[in-house]
Amino acid sequence: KIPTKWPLTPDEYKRYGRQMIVPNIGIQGQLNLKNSKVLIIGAGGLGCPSSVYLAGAGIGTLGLVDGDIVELSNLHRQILHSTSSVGMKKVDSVISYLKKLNPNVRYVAHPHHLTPQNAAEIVSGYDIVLDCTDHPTSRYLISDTCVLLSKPLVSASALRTDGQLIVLNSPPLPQGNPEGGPCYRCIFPKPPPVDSVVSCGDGGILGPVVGVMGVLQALETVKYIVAGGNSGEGNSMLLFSAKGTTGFRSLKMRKRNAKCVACSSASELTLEGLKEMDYSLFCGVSAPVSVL
Amino acid sequence: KIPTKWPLTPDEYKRYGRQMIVPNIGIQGQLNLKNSKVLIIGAGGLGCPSSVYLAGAGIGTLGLVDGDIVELSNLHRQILHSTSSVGMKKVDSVISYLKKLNPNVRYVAHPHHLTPQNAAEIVSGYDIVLDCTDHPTSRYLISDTCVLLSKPLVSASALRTDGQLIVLNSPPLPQGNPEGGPCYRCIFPKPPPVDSVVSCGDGGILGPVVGVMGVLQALETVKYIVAGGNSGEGNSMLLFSAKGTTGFRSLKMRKRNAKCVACSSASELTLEGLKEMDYSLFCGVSAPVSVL
Amino acid sequence: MSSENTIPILVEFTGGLEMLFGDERKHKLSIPSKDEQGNAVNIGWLVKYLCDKVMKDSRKEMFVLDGHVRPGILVLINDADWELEGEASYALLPNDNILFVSTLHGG
Amino acid sequence: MSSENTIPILVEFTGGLEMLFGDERKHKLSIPSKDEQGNAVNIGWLVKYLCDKVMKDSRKEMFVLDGHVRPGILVLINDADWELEGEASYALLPNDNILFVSTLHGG
Ligand SMILES: [Zn+2]
Ligand SMILES: [Zn+2]
Repeated sequence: KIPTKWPLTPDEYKRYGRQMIVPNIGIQGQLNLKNSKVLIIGAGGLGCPSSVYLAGAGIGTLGLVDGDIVELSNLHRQILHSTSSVGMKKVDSVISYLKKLNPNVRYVAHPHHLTPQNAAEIVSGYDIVLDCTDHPTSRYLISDTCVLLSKPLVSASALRTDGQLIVLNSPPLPQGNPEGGPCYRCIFPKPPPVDSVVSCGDGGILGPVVGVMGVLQALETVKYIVAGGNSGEGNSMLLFSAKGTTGFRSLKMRKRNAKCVACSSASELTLEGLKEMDYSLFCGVSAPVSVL
Repeated sequence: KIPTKWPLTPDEYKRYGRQMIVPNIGIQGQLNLKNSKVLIIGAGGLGCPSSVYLAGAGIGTLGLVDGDIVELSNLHRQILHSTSSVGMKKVDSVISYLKKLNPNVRYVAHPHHLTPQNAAEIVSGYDIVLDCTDHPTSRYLISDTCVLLSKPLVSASALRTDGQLIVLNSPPLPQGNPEGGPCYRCIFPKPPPVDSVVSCGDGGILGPVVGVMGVLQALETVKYIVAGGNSGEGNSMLLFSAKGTTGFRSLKMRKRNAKCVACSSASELTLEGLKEMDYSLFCGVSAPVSVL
Repeated sequence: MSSENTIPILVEFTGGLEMLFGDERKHKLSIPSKDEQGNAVNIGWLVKYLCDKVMKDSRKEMFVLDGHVRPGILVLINDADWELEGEASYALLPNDNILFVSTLHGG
Repeated sequence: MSSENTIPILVEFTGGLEMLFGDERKHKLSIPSKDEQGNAVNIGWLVKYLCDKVMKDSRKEMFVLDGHVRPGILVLINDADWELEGEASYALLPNDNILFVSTLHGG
């Protein structure tokens, strides 16, 4: 029914018109978004705001990974769950909301925790990944998987009144190519001591602080997709603090580490080997796989 | 049923626990939030993210002012409306969502545009105001009203890939007190030429850009309420740009203008006079009152 | 570029104002240190200079009205409101950063 | 405070690390320009100095492990990753800004 010279439906022109007229987006940018597949790992304080803005923007396929269920203590910051969703799987709760906002997106629920065994299979179906998780074990696993599968990774974290954001493995060049962007292990070769790892559950978190970081993840993802890949401006980390005067600070980060055990030419990491990795042991935690 | 020595219900401890353990919040901060009345003017691209994080945080009373109805072209950025809400009043759509997230908040719908005639009556019922509107006429009206009623004003705006945020009239001291924070007219004594005013409808807007600004409005509001008023760190304006490298910049702004027609000792503005003001004429637009 | 008779400054435009200046946000300029009367150049002089020499758009009134920066544009001197620094009469110093911000109204 | 034998620097802590240093984010310090061997002081020296003289918390291992900044802390020299500047061997210059960032994991 739609003439082929119109690449979008009339409804899509109406729905996305206000973003398509932004300079450097246009029809091509919108088509890039429509043709993209984005995976969000973690449907909590970061996953809620990032997924809702990506769904609104008209991503083609949006996958969500999380094995947790909604708890009352989540609701002050995980703003897509409703009070009646307490006890539901988080991914189901989020997707049921997103469908109402924008039914044009294809939503894929992965209602399990990410593990070394399932990570490559899940991530391989997507073009770009958002790390919205809560623990170093998952952050190393996600980064390693993205390196092995050449996927860019938009990573954010938050605690109390602070937030951090970095786009990793961008451009997502193969292992051993020094022109690729650094991975999580380039920046953090060794895991932090267990005592220094504080979760939002233990340390507390202000809702709008993690909210800002999640929305910024969506923004970096949209920019990456619209530009058709990394714009090559160099690696930076964004720090945010709501303590005292609200402030942001941009830091210039290193390139790929020539000795990185994941992304360098010295790396022995393979998709086969990934399945045998023990991230809990590596991070020194005796926690079960479900923390991932 | 609840022992009086517990100022919050067991459910409230569970719901807000993760934010109450953040340093400087605590029970007192949570009680400040519960006892506060916040007015959000505009239920669009800024009003959606700011209202959802304020509702999540446990504000006591949340009022929403907007006379518009939901359109399909809103949905890419106004993330609390659903596709089936197209045609509904925006305030009703937003409040029906917020009730599901947090039923403990008292929501007040003001499903009309703000006008010089109704502004003082509406604003006087609240402690702090968020300007989430879309036009200079409403921005001057809201600022004048806040000056006359001594309410702090958290003002944000966004267009294309840029955003701006400033907390005005903070501390909200009476007209003529030079220690009060500047008002919108202190910063912008004269309205911009009509040709230079571009709305999101005409200029376009990226969803996560206006989203970040709205979440930051919620954050500034929470900080203000938790601290029991302005922390007195001086007036700054936050600029945000998503063009090229995503960046924030903090600018040091002037104090109250000693000749300001609204907040200075020279001001002749009164609550009676406000009702006779013609903001459309002042801004040089021939638009009807409904643009407000 | 720099000599005893010129000073280097960085001029920036944001909030859409950059569209009037070739869509470039940052302009590194080398400007004369003195005006035609031999006075140190100030922001008022710079605004006229930008309008005459740097602006690419013909709609001068989108930047300057009646000889002043038009209403709705904030001027920042080294990230501080120019009202704190003497406004148009502020004398430019080497490496000053002058930022022009067009106010946004959208939401 | 400053003299020929001392240099002024600004040390900052964020990401929760400030809690180990009296809950102060910014520390303006005046440090000796030479160490005991007469060499220019570097970041390695500074880390030990912070641990010995500035840190208020007794849990030294939350900042230094095995003589190095503990894993999970980023060191920034004038807002650039210290890996770009020579890491612990970077010799401090007057007015340098040294930022220690504890990585966050929450979401
Ligand atoms: Zn690496
Ligand atoms: Zn004023």
